[in-house]
Amino acid sequence: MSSTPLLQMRGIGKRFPGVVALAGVDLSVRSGEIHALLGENGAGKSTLIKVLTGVYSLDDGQILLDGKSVRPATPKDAEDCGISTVYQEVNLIPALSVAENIGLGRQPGKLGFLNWGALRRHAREVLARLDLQSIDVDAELGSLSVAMQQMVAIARALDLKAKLLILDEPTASLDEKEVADLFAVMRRLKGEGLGIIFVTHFLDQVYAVTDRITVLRNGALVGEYLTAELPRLKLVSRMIGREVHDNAPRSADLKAVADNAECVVETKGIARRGAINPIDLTIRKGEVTGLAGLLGSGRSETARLIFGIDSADGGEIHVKGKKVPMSSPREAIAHGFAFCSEDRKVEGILPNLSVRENLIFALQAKRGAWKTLSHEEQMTLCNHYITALRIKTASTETAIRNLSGGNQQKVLLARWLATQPELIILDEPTRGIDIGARAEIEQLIHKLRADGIAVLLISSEIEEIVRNSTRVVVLRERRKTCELVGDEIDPSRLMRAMAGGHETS
Amino acid sequence: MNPFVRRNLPLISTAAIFILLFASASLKYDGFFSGSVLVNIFSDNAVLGITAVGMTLVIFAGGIDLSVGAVVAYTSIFSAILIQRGEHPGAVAFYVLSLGALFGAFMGTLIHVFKQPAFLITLAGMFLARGMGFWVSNESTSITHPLYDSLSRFELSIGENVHVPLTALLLLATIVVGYVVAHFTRFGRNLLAIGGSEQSALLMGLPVGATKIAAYTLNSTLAAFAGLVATLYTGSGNPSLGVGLELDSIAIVVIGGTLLAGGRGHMIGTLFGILVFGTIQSAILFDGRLDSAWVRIVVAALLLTFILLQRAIVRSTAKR
Amino acid sequence: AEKKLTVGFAQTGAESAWRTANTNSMKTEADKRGINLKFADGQGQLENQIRAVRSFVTQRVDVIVIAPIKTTGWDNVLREAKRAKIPVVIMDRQIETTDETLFHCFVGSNFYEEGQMAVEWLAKNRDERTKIVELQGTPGSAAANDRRKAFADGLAKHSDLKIIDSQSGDFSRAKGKEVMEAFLKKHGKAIEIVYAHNDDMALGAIQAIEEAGLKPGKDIIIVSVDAIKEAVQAVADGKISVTVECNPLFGPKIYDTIDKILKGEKVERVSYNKDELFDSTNAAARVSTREY
Amino acid sequence: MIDYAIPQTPPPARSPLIWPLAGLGLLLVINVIINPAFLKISILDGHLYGLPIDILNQGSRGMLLALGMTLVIATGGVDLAVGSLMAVAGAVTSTLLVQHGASLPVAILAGVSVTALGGLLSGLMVSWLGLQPIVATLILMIAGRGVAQKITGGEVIVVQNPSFEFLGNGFVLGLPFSILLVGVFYLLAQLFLRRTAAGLFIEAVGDNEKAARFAGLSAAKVKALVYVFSGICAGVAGLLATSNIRAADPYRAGEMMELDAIFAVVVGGTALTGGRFLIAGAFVGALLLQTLTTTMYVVGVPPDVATVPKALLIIVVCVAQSDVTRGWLRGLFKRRAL
Ligand SMILES: Nc1ncnc2c1ncn2[C@@H]1O[C@H](COP(=O)(O)OP(=O)(O)OP(=O)(O)O)[C@@H](O)[C@H]1O
Ligand SMILES: Nc1ncnc2c1ncn2[C@@H]1O[C@H](COP(=O)(O)OP(=O)(O)OP(=O)(O)O)[C@@H](O)[C@H]1O
Ligand SMILES: [Mg+2]
Ligand SMILES: [Mg+2]
Repeated sequence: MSSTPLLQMRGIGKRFPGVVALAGVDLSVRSGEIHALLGENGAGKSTLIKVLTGVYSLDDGQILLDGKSVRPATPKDAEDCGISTVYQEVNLIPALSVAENIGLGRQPGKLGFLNWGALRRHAREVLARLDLQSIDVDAELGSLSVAMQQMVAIARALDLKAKLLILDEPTASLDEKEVADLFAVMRRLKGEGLGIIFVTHFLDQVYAVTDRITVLRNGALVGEYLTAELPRLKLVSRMIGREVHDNAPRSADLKAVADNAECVVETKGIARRGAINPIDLTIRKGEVTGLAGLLGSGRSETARLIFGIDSADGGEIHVKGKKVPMSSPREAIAHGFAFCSEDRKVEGILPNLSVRENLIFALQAKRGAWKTLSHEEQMTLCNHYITALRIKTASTETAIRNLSGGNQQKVLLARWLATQPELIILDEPTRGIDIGARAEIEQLIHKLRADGIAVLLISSEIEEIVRNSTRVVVLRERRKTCELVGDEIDPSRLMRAMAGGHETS
Repeated sequence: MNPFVRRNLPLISTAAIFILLFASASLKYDGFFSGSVLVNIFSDNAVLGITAVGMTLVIFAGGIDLSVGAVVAYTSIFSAILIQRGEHPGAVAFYVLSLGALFGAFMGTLIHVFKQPAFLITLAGMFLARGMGFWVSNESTSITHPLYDSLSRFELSIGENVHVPLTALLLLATIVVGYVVAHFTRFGRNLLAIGGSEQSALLMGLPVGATKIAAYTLNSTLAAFAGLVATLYTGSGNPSLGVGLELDSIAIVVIGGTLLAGGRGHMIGTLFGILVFGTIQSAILFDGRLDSAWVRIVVAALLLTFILLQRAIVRSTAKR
Repeated sequence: AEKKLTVGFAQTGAESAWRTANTNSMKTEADKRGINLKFADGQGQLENQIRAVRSFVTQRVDVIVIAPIKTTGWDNVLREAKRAKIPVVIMDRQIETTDETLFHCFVGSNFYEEGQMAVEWLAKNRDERTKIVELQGTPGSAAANDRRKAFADGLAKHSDLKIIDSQSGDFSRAKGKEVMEAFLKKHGKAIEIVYAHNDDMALGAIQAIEEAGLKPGKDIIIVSVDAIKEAVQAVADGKISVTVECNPLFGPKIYDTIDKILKGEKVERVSYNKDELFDSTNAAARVSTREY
Repeated sequence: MIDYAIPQTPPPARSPLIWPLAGLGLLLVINVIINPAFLKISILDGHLYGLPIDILNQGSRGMLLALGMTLVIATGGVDLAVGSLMAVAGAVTSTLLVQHGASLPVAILAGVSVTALGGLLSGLMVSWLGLQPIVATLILMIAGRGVAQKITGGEVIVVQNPSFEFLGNGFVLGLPFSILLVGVFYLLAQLFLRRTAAGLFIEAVGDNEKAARFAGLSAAKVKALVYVFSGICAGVAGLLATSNIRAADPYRAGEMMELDAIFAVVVGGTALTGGRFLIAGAFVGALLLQTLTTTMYVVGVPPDVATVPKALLIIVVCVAQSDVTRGWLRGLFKRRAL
C-alpha cells in the first residue's frame, strides 16, 4: 500500500542506571493500521513509548515520522509532531474538572484568556464521541472511578488532531462495554487513516482489533507479525520465550467447600452511604470468593469496608464468629487480613523505597518497630518471593518505582503473602499483568486456597472470576444480587446477573 | 447538594466565617462596624495583600516563595535612594519592577532547571535580597518628590467619612488582575495543573518549565510592586521592611482555602484571607488591652480556631 | 461623670527586656492615673505600627503616643491624625518629617548622645589603651546607627583610638558572646577595648572574655549602653567599665506632657530623658535603686 | 528462559555526603588562606581552645535542631516551631531554677517535657486534625514566643548555677560537653532508627503515606512522634543556648533557627518532599552553616550584608549537588577521556 510507513523507529536503545531497558528495537507503524505492542511485564513497551514521545531521551537509534527524522524532546514536541498518547497510568490532574482535563494546554480562547463556555461545550462533545454523556464535565476528575478517568484520558487523546495515537494499556480498568465502545472509536479512526499503537495484556483484544503485532522481550525486539498469521499460542511463546499451554479451563476441584467449613469473615449488613448498600458476605477458609460486577457496582468499596479503610455507616463484621470493630487497616491486619489495592500507584507502592523494603513492609508494620526483621530474614523473604513470583528487578535494593508496572504488582502481592494472612483480598490482582505472570498469579490463588487461606477475588474479567472462584457474589448497583456456588458458576449466568434487567444490546 | 456549592465549599465556608468574625467584632467593639474600618483593612494590608496574590499563584503550582518580604524591602529602599538621587519615579518603578522580575526568573530557573526545592532557593533569595537591601543603605530614607506626595495623598471619597486611599485601590486592582490570571488564562490553569501533578502536566504536553519560571517571575514582580506600594504607604524606603511578611502571606493564602501542596485553590479565597487577617488585627487594636505576649498567643489561637472551623464546616456539609 | 481619657500607644514590639520595661512603665502609670491606655504591639514592623496609628484615628482616641520603629515613613498617617485633630507625641526616638506640625512634641532618648557620652568617657579613662572592637546592634536600627555614628564621630577627635574590628551582635547576648569569641581568636591579646551597643551584648562578651582566660574590665575595658540592672551590677563588680543609661521609664513624663497638651499649655517641642552614666564611681551605690 | 538471578548489591550509589562535606572543606580552605590561624587549637585550662572548638560548641544547637528536623522532614513535614520552643525550654527551666528554687534535674526535665508537649501539639495538629505542617507549626511558632515571654514575665532571667552552666560551657575530655551530648543523641537516634524498623516507618510515611497506612502502619502515630522528638531536640537545644549565655532570653533565643535547621537538613541530602533521610548529612549541613557564620565574623564581612554570602553558599551548594550539574560534569569528564 503506502510507500513509507507513518512511523519508523530503528535500533532504539535506552539504558537506565543498572538496567538496559531497550536495545536495538525497531517498530514501524503504517497509516490506517492498529499495531499491537506486546510483551511481558518489564519488556520495555512503556519505555519505548516514552522514548518516542520525548519523556525519556533516547540513547541510540533513530525515529522517522513520515520519513522525516524527528527527535521529540518533550511530550509537547511529540504532540506538535502529531503524536497523541494515553500513558499507562492515568496521567491527568485529579483536582481539576473533567472539562479542564480534556482542554488543558489547548483551551479555546484568545490571547491566553479562556472561554469557559466553549471549553465545557467542547468537552461535552468530545465525551459524547465516546458515548460518555453521563459524565458531568464540571465534576472533579478525582471523584470519578479509575475507569472513568481512563476514559477521560482517552477522550483527551482523541481530541488532538493526531496522525499517530498511542494507547498504553488503556483497557486495563475498563469493562466490556467500554472496551467495545473504545474499539469502535479505534476502528473509525483507523478508517480515517490514523496509525494506532495499542498496548495490552488481553490477547482477545489483540485479535479483536489489531492488524499487526510487534513483540518485545526483555528490552529486545522479537519480531513483527501480521495478527492474522500469528496464532495465539505462538504469540504467547514469542512473548515469554518458551512454549505454553492454553489456560486450563475450570477445574473440577473448584467445588465450594461445604457450608460447615470455618468461616473467616462474616459481614452482617455492612453499608456505607453512597458506596454500598447493606451487604451480607460469608468468606470461608479454603475458598475463593469472587466478587463480580460491572464497574462502579461497589466491589472495591465492599473490600475497603472489610479492610477498615472506610468506616461503615452500619452493620457488623464478625471474624471467626466474634464481632470486631474494623476501623483501620491496622486492625484488619491484626486479624490476619491482607488487601492488595487496585490503585497500585497511590495506595500500594512506596515509590522511592527499595524492592526489599516494599516487600517486607506489611510484615514489619504488623510486628511493630521493635521486633525488627534481621537483614538475613529480609533477604530470605525477598529471595523467596522474587524467585517464586519471578519478579524482574535489577536488585533487591532497586527503588520500586523503577520496576515496570506488572513487577510492582508482584512485589505488592509478595508483601501481603509475607504476612501469612488468613484472608487475602485481591482487588484486580492481574490488572496490567502479562499473560505469563497472570497464569502464575492464578496458580498462586489456587495454592493459597489449598493452603486453607480465604481469598476474596475482585476482577473485571469474567473469565478470571469463573476460572478461579469456588463461590461468586454478584453486585449490581451497589447491592448484592445473587450468590453462585460451585457448578452454578458459568460466564453467561454471571453476565446475566451482573447486567441485570436493563441489559444494553 | 447543589454542585456549585459543593465545588466551592471551602470558599463559601471561609466567607461565612469571615462574616461571623466581622459581625462578632462589630458587636463587641463600638465603632468597629464602619466603612472606614473595612477600608483600613485594605489600605493597611495592601503590601501584604499584593504579595499574597502572587504567593497564591506560586502555591497553585505547588511552590512557595520565602523571599517576598525581603524583595519588598529591597525594592523600597532601592527606589527611595534612586528617587532621592533625582531619578523620576516612573523610571524608578520600571527599574525595580524589572529587577524584581529578573530576580524571580533567576530563582525560578534554579528551582526548575536544577530541580531544587523552592523552599530552599527562595530562602536563599530571602537572605540575598535582604542583604542587598542593607547594602544599598542600612538606614531608612524618606522620599520627597511632588509626584509621590500627590499620589500618597490621593483618595477616593465614598460618602463623607469613607476615604479610600490609593494603596487600597492598588490592592483591589491587583486582586482583580490576580483573579483573572488565575481563573481565566491558560497560564493560571497550567499552574494548577502543575501543582496537581507535575509529572502528569508534563505528559499532557504543558510547558511546565516556562510556566513555573513565569510564576516565580510574576510573584517577585508583584513583590517588587508591593515594595513600591510600601514606599507610597510610608513615604520612605526601608531595608528592614517586611521581616516575617512571607509567613503572613502564606498564612493568608492558606486561610483562603488554597492547598499548600498545590493544585487546588481559588484567588477569591485569598481575598477573604486578607479580610480575615485584617479583621483579626483590627479587632486586637480595637481591644487595645492585650500585651505583646498575649497578642501572639491570641493571634495563634484565632488562626487555629479559624482553620478548624473551616474544616469542620467543609466536612460536615460534604458528608450530607 | 467625666469621660476617661483614652490614649493610644503604638509600641515597637517586645524585642527585649528594655522594651518590656518601657511598656510596663507606660501601663502602670496609665493605671495609676486612671487613663484608658490602648496598647498596640508593632512586632518590630513599621507597617504594623502605621496600621495601629490609623486604627487609633478611626477609634478617635484623645492622644496618640508613638514609639517609632523607624525614623521615616510617618508623614501620611500623621497627616490623618492631624486631620482628625488628635495630638501625637513621639517617644523614644526621633522621626523625620517634611512637616514639623504633624506631631506635637518629642520625648525621648538620645542615642547619638549616648554614643557621645560613651566615647568621651573612654577618651578620659582609657589608660593608654587604643584598640577597640565594636559589637554593633541590629543592622539598620536607629539605636545601632546613632550609637555607631556618635562613637565614630567622637573617635575622629581622638586619632589614636582605633576600631580594629566591628561586627553585629544583633543586640542579643548569644550573638554578642559568639562574635566576641571569634574576635578573641582572631585578634588575641590585641583587643584592649570593647564597645557594645547595648548591655546584653556586653554581658555576652564578658563571658567570652572570661572563658578565654582574661579579666573583663581589667585586661579589656568594656563600654556599653542601656544601664540595665544586671549591667550596673557588673560595673559594680568591675567587669564592665562603664554603661551609659538609656532610660526606658517614660511613663510619668509622657503623661505629664499629655496633660499639658490637653490643657492647652505649652510644652517643649523636644525633650530628653536625662540619661546618666555609671562607672566604678557610682555604680555600687546605685544598683539597688535600678528599676529595670 | 529469562535469568532471574537476583543481584544483592545495590546499583552504584553516590554518597550524598560528598557535597556538603566538600562545601565544608572549601570553606575551611578559604578560611585558612585568609587567616592561617583559623584551625589553630591550643590548650587552655585543661581543655581545647580555638575557633574549631567554638564552631563545634556553637554549632551543637543547630545540629540538635537539625536532628529533629531531619525526621520531621522525612515524614514530609516541616517544623517551624523549634526556634520558639528553644525559648520556651529556656524560660521554663530558668524560671524554675531561679524563681522557684527547683533542683536542676527537675528543672531540666520540666523544660524538655514542656517542649515535648509542644511537639506533641504540633504532631496532633498535623496527624489528628490533618493540618498542613507549615500551618500547624507556624501557629505554634507564633504562640510559643508569647508563651515564653509570659513564663519569664517579660524579663531576661539570669541563671547562676554552675551545674547548669556546664551544659553549654563545660568541657569533657577537652571537648565541649555540648558536642559530646550531640554525639550521644546521634548514636542513640541512629541505633533506634536503624536497628529497629522506626527509620523504615518514617521513610515510608514520607514516601507514600496512604500506602503505608494501607499496609498496616499507624502513620498518624509515626507523624505525631517525630514532632515530639523534634520538640525534645528543640528543648535540649534551648537549654544549651540558655546555659551558654547563662540567661534565658525569651525574645531572642532560637530566633530564625528553624530556617537554619531546615537548610542544614536539605543541604545534608534529605529531600523536603520526605522519604529517605540522612542524619549525618544534616549534621554536616549544620556545621557548614556555623562555620560560615564564624567565617563572617573572622573575615569581617559587614554585618548588614552578611546574609549575602550565606545566600550565595546555599545556592552554590544546591546547584553543585543537583543531578543536572552532576550529569553535566560527568559529560565533561567523558569528553575529556575520549
Ligand atoms: N525510570 C526508570 N529507571 C530505571 N529503570 C526503569 C525506569 N523505567 C523503566 N525501567 C526499567 O525498564 C524496563 C522496562 O520497563 P517498562 O515500563 O517499559 O515495561 P513494560 O513493558 O511497559 O511493562 P508493563 O507491562 O509491566 O507495563 C523494566 O525493567 C524497568 O524496571
Ligand atoms: N459511570 C460512572 N460515572 C461516574 N462515576 C462512576 C461511574 N461508575 C462508577 N463511578 C464511581 O466509581 C465508584 C464506584 O466504583 P468502585 O470502585 O466501587 O467500582 P468497582 O465495582 O470496584 O469497580 P472497579 O474496581 O473495577 O473500578 C463510585 O464512587 C462512583 O461514583
Ligand atoms: Mg508498561
Ligand atoms: Mg474497584
